[in-house]
Amino acid sequence: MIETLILGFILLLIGLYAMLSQKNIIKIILGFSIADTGVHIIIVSLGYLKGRRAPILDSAVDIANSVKEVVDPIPSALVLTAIVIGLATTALMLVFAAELHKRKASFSIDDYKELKW
Amino acid sequence: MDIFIKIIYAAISILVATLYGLILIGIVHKIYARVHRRIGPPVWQPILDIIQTHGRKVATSHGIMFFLGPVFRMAGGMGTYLFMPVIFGSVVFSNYSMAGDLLLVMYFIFFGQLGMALGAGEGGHPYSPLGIARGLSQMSTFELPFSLAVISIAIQYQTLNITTIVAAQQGGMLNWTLFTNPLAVIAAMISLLGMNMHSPFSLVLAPQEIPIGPPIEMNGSFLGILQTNRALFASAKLVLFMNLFFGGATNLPIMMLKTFSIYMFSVFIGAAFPRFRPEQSFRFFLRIPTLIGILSVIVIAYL
Amino acid sequence: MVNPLYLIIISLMAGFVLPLLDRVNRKLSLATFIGVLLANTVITGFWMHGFIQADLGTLSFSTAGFTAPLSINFQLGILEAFVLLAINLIGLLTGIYLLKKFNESPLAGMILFIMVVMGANGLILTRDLFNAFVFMEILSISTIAIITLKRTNESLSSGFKYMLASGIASIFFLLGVVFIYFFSGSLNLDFININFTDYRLIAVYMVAIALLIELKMFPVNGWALDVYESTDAGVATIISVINSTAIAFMFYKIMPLLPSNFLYIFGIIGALTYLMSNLMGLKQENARRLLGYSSIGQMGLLLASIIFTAGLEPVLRIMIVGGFFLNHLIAKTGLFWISGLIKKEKLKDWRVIRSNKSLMIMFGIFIFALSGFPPFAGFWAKWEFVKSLLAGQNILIIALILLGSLFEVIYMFRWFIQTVKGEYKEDELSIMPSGKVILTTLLGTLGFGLGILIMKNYYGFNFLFTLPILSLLFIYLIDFLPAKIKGIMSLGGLAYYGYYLYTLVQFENPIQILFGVIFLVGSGVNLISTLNRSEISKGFYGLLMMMIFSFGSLLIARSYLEFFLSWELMTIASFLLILRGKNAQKASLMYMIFSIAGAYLMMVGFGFAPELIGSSALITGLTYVQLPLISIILLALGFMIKSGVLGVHVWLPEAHAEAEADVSSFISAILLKAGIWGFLLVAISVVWNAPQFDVYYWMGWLGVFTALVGAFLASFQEDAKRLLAYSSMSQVGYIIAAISMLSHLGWVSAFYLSLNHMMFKSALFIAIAGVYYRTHTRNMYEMGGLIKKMPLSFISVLISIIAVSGVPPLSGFGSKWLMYSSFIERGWYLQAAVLFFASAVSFLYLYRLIHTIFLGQAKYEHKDVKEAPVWFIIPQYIFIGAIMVLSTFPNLLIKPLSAMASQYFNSNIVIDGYNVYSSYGHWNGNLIMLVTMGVFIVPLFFLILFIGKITKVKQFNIVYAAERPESPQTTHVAHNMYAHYRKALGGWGKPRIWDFWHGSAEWAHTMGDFFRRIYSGNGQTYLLHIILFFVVVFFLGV
Amino acid sequence: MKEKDIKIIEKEMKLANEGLPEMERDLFADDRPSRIEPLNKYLEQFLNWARARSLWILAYGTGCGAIELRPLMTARFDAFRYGIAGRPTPRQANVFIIGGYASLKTIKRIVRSYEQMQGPKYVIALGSCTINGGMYYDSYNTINRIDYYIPVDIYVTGCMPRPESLIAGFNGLKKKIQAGQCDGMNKYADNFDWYKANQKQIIKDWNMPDYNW
Repeated sequence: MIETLILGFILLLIGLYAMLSQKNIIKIILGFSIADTGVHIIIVSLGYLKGRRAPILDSAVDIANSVKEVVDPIPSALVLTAIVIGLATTALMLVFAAELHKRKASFSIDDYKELKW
Repeated sequence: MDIFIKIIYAAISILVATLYGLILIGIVHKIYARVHRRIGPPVWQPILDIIQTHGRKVATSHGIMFFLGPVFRMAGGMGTYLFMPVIFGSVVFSNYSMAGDLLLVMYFIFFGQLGMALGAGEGGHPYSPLGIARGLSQMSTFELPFSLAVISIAIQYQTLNITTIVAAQQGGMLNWTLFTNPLAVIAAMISLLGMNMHSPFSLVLAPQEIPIGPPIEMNGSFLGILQTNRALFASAKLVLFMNLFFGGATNLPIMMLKTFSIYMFSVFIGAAFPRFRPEQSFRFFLRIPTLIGILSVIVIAYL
Repeated sequence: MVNPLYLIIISLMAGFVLPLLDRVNRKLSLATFIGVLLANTVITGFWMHGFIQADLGTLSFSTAGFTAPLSINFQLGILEAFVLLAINLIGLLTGIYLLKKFNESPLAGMILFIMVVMGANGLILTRDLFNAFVFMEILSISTIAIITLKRTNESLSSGFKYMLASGIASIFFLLGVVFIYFFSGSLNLDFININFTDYRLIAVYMVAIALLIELKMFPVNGWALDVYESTDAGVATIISVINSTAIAFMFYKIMPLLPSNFLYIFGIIGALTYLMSNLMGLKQENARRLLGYSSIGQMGLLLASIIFTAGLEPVLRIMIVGGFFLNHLIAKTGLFWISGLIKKEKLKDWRVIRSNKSLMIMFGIFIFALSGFPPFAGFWAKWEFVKSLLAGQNILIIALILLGSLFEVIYMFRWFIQTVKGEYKEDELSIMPSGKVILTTLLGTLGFGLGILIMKNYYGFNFLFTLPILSLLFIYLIDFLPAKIKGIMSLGGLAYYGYYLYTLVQFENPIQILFGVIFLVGSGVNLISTLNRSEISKGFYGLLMMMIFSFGSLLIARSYLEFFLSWELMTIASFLLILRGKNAQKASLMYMIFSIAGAYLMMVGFGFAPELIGSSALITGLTYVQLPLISIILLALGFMIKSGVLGVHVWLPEAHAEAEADVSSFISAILLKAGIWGFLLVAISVVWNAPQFDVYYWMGWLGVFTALVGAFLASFQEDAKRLLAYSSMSQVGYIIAAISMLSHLGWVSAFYLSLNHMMFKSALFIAIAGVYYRTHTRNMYEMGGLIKKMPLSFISVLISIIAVSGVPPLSGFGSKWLMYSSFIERGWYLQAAVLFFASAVSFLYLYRLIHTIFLGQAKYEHKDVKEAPVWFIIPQYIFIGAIMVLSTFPNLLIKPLSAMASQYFNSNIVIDGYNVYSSYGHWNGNLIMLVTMGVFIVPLFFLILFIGKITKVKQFNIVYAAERPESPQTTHVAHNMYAHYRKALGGWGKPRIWDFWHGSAEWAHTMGDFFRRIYSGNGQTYLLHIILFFVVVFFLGV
Repeated sequence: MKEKDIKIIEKEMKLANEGLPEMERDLFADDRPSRIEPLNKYLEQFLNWARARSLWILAYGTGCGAIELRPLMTARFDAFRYGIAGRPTPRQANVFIIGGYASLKTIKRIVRSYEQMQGPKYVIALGSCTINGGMYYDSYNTINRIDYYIPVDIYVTGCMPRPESLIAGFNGLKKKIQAGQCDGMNKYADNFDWYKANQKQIIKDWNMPDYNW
C-alpha cells in the first residue's frame, strides 16, 4: 500500500531529523523511536497485498487456500521481532539517559563531549 | 744493478730539482725586492738560510708526530717529484714515472700536506690548525678547477699517463695544450695561483694574521727540511704544469726556462695583489675558474 | 560434528541459569561462565580439527525441522570454523582475564559477555539475513550494555553515542533486509539469486552501509573511539576483536550481493580508513584511544583485504585475510590487555611496563606484529596482499595501505621507544606478575608460534632463513651468562656459520664470497670489540647474531620473499641494537621509519618484478629476468634508503651517533653494505636487460652528490661519530656512483671500495669507541692531545684516514685510481670532477677527526686517560694489518675483483705483475709503496743526523705571542673549525633536506590533527557523519 | 764520573717550576738548559759563516727602538740584502733586538721569548736604556741593565741610534759570529741560576715555568 509506505518514510525522515536537530537526549530518543516506527510501517506495508487478510490462521481463513487469502506473513513476523528489538534499544537508551542525568543533571547532548579527537 | 742505477738517477734528479727550486726562490726574492726598489738578497740566500737552520744546535720537539711531520712533508715533495717524468726522453730525469699516472701524482701531493698537517697539529699551537683548516679548505676549492682541467686533458689525449701526454705535445709550440685546449690551461693556471699560495691566496702562511701558520712551532732542522721541501715541491709542481700544459721539456735548460716562466705568472700576480679573506678565496675558486673548467670539459668532450 | 545450534543454546541457557547459580555462590556462577566459554571453544576446536582432518566441504544445519529457505539455516565450513575458533578462544581468554572484575561487579556483566560471544557466533553462522539482524542487535545491545561494566561519565556518554550510531545502523540494516526480501523474495543468502541493479541497489546498499558503520569505517567511527577510550580493557578487547570480526564476516557473506563498483568503493573506504585512522593516530597521546585508532585502521585493512582478494585462490585468500585477521586479533587483544594492566592513560606513562620483563617483551612482540614484521602473520599477509593488488593493478590501494601502514609504524614505534627507553623510577607503581601477565605472555607466544608455523609450513623456508630468529631465541635462553662467554660463543657460531656457508651452500658467484667476507668476516672481527663488555649485556648478543645471520641469509636468498624476509629480520635486529644506545630514542625511530619506508618501496618493487626462473640464488636468478623500470627504481630507492643516499640520509648520522659505541661500527661498516648488496643485485639484472630509460645515469649523479654532500656535512660536525657517519654516507655515495656506471672498471672500483670501506670504517669506529670508552664524550672539541695517552688508537686512526683519503701508498689510493679511471673511461667527466671535489673535501673532516681528538692540547680532565682496552685494539689492528697487506700487494685483491666484474662486462683492465693498466693509465701499488718508503726514510735519516740536541717539550711550551696559554680549552682549535668554509658556502650550507623531512613530519601531524577534529565528541555530529556518509558514498557509487 | 751517571744526574736536575699552580706543572717542560759543545772545528766554522749571513730577527719590538726596525727593512736601508730577515716566531728567529728600555712587564716577555729561541741565538741591545737605563735610569718601572737578565752579544748605543748604526751593529755581530765568539746560549745555560735569580727578583707575578722551552 503506497500511502502507508510513504507515511513510513515520512516518519523515518521526521525521526532522523529529530535525532539530528534536537539537543535534548530524551527528544533524540523519541526521534529514534519515531524513525523506528516508520521503519516498522514500511516493513508492514511492503508485505501488504490489497484486499487480503492478516496472516493469522484462525477460523476466518480457509486453511487450504490460505496462500491466496492472507498477506505475506513474513514481514509481519519480521516486524514483530523488530518491534521487540526496537523496544529493547529504546529502553536501553532511556536507561543511559537516566544514568547520564543522574551524574550531570543535564539532558543536553552537548554536555557529554568530554571524549573527543 | 738496474735498481741501484735507478736510485742514483733519482738522487741526481732530486738534487738538481732542489737546487733549482732554491735558486728559483732566491730569484723571486730578488724580483720582489726590485719591485720594492730594493737591492734584495743574493739569489743563493735560501741555501744559506737552510744551512743556518740546519746549523741550530738545539731543537724542541712536541712528540713523535711533530718529529715526523717534516719528514712526511719532505717525502711528499720527493715522491711527487719522483713519480713524474721531468725531462721527456731523458733516462736520468724519467724518475719513477712507471709507478703510476697523473692520478698518482695528484694524490701524492696530499701525502706531504697531510703529514705536515698532523705534525703541526701535534705542536699544539692554535695557529697551526687555523692555518691548516684554511689550507685544506682552499685546497679543496682549487682542486676543483684543477681536476676539471686534468679531466679535460685526459679526454683530449685519451690517457692519464704523463709521458704520453708530453709525447702528444711534441713537434712544435702549437701542439702544446696551451694552444690546443686553452680553457683547461686557464682553469689550471688559476688554480696554480692557489697551489703556490702567493697572495692573494696566501691564506695559510698569512703573515700579520696567523704568523706563518702551520709551521709556527717548527724550528732548527725541522724548518730546514720544510724549506728544502718548499723548493723541491715548487719545482715539482711547476714540472707537472709544464708537462701537462706547456709541452714538457726535452732538456734541462728548456725545463728551467719553462718552469721559470710558469712560476713568474704567480709571482707577478702575487706581487700585485693584496690577500683575500678565506671565504673570498674559496668563493673565487668555486666560481669563475670552476666554470671555465666545466666549459673546457664540455668543449673537449661534447663539441 | 556438533550441531552449531548448541553454541547458541548453551549460551542462552547459561543466560537463564546464571542468575540462579549466582544466588547460591558467586564462585559457581563464575565457573559456569568460564565453562560456557570453554565449551564454545572446545566445540569450535573440534570442528576445526574435523575440517583439518578431512575435507568436509561446507555443512548446512537447519532449524525447526525445516530446511532452508523455509527455516533459518546455519552454515559451517572450514572458514567459519576457523573464525569461530579464533573468536571463541579470545572470548575464553578475555573471560579469564576479566574474572576478577566479574567477581566484583554485578552478575549482568557475565551474562552480557556470554551474549556478546553468542551474538558474534550466531552472526558468523547464520545464512538468514533477518536472523543476522537479530544477532547483530543482540551483539550491539549486549556490547553497549557491557560498556557500563566500568561506570564513569565517559563510558556512559560514549555508550550512548554508540547506541545512537548502532540504532541508525540497525534501521538501515533492517530496511535493507526488508527490501532485499521485497525484491528477491527470500531472506536466505543461499537463495537470493537476483542481481541488485538499478533501483534495487538501495536494498543491498543499506545493508552494506549498516555493516560499514558497525565496522567503524572512516569517518563514521567517532563513537567507537570514545568507547575504546573509556571502557574497560577487556570490553575494549571484545569490541575490537570479537564484535568487529563477526561483522566483518557478515560483510564477507553479503559480498556476492553487492555490485562490483560499490565493492570497489567500499574497498577504497577500507583502505582510506586504514590510512586516515593511522594518520590521526599520529597526534594521539592517550594509549587506549590510540589503540582504538589502530583497531579501526586494522578493520579497514581487513575490509579492503576481504574485498580485493575476491578473485584469488582460496588458500592465498585465507593467507591474506586470515593473516591480517589473526595478526589484529592477537596483537590488539594483547595490547588492550596490557593497557588494562598498566592502568595509565598517557602513552608516556607506559614506561611502568619496564617493571615486568616478560610483559615488556610481549609488548614488543605485539608492536612488531601489528607493524607487519616477520615472522608474524601480518608480514606474510601484507607481502601476499601487495603482490595480489599489483597483479590487479590497484596502485591506489597499495599507496593508501602502505602509507597508512607507515603512519602506523611511526606511532607504534614512537610509543614502543618511549616505553622501553622512558625514564623509569623504581619506586613507581610496578606491575606484579599475575595471571593476567601469564595470559598475555601466552597470547604473545601464540602469535609468535603462529608466524613461525606459517613460515615453516606454508612457505617451507630453509633452516638457514629461520636461523636469525632461532639464534635470537637461543641466546635469550642463555642470557644469564656473562657477556664474554656469550661473545666467544657467538664468535664460534659465526665462524661455523661462515664455514658452513662456504663449504656446504657453495656460493654460485664469487661476488657472494666478496660480500660474505664483508658481512661475516667483517662482523666476526668487529665482534671482538664487543668482548670488552664486562656486564651481562642482556639481549645484545641475540640481536647481534640475528643481524649477522640475516646478512648471511641475504647472500643466499633464492627468491624475493627469502630476501625480503631476511631484510626485515635484519631491520628488526639493527633497530633494536640501535635502540640500546643511551639516548637513541629519536635516532632509532628515524631509522625505523626510513627503513620501513624503504622496505615498502622494495616490497612494491619486488611485486612488479617478474617471477624468477629456477631456484638459484638471486644474484644468478636476477641476471635472466627483465625488471621493469618502475621495479628498478623502487628497489634501488629502497636499497639506497638503507645505505643513506642523499635525500634520505637523515637517519644515518643519528643512528650512528646514538647507537652503542661498539654497535656503530657494525652499522656503518656492514649494515650499509647490505644496502649496497641489494643495489648491486638490481644493477646485475640491468646489465643484460637494460630498460629503455637510462635510470642508472641519474643514480650515478645521485651517488656523486651523496659523496659530495656527505663530505661537506662530515666536515661541519662536532660529534666524532656523526662525523664518521657522514663520512660513511660520502663513501657509500662513491660506491653507488661506481655501481651505477655499469662498467667493468666501475664495478671493480665499487667492490674494492666496499671492502676497503668495511675495513677502515670499522677500524675508525672501533678506535672512536675506545676513545669514547675512556673519555666519555663524543664531542671532539672536548678532547685533544690524546696521542700521548692512546698512541695505538692514534696509529690505527692515522692509517685508516690515510686509507679513506686515498693518499698513496695505502689501499685507498687504489680505489680512487680505479674510480677516476673508470669515470673518465665511461665518459662521466663532470661526475668525476664532483667526486674529485668530494674527495678533496674529505680531507677536511679527516684532518678534523684526527686533529681535534689526538693532536692539539690535552685537557686537564683527560690527564689520567689510558690506552683503549685491548678488545678494541685487537680488531683495529686486524683491519689495519689487512689494509697494509692489500696496500703493498694490491693485486691480491684487484685480480679476483676483476674476475668478478668480468662475469658481466668485458674486462678492460690488464694486470701484469704488480702493474695494473686501464685504458687510461697505470698503477703499480708495490712500486709506489717501495718508493714511498724510500723517500720517507731518506729525510728521516737526514733529520736524525742534523737535528742537534732535542728537548721534548710539553703542550704549553708553545710560542704564544710572548705570553703563555691560558688553558687547554682556549688553546685547542676545534670547535666550528671550518667556519670560514661554511660562510663561503652561504645559502648552500643550509640543512634543506633536514628541513624538508622535519616539515613533512610536521605536516603529517598537522594533517592528522586537522582531520581528527571531525570527531567533535558530539553524538549528533556523529549521526550527521553517518547520514552524510550514507548519501555521499551512494552517489559516489552510482 | 761516567757519562752514564752524568746523564742520570742531568735527568734528576729538573726545574721546580714553583711559580706554576700544581695543576699546570704537567703542561710545561721542566728540563734545564744545558751547555752544547761546538762541533768539529771546520764544520763549526762553515756553519758560523752561514749563520753570519742568515740573521733572522725576531719580530718583537720591545721598546721605542722598534720604530727603527721598519726603515731598516724597507727600501731605504734594505737590510735583507745582508741576509737579515724578520721571522714572526721565536722558534725560528736567531737574533733578538732589545729595542731600548724594557719595562718590568716587558722583561718577562723578553725572557720568555729569548728562552723560546733555539740556539745559537744572538741578542743585540739597542739604545742607551739597555746599557744603563738611559733617560729612565731612575724609573720604578724599567730595568737598567739588560745583561743582568739575558746575555747580550752586542750593544748599539744612542738615543735613538739610527738605522745606519744598527746596520753597523749587525756587521759587528756578523764578525763576532764568524769568529765564533757569540756563545750567549751557553753563557745563559752555564749561569742559568744567576740569571733566573735576577729575573725572579724583579718579575713579581711569575706565572711561568723556570725555563720557557
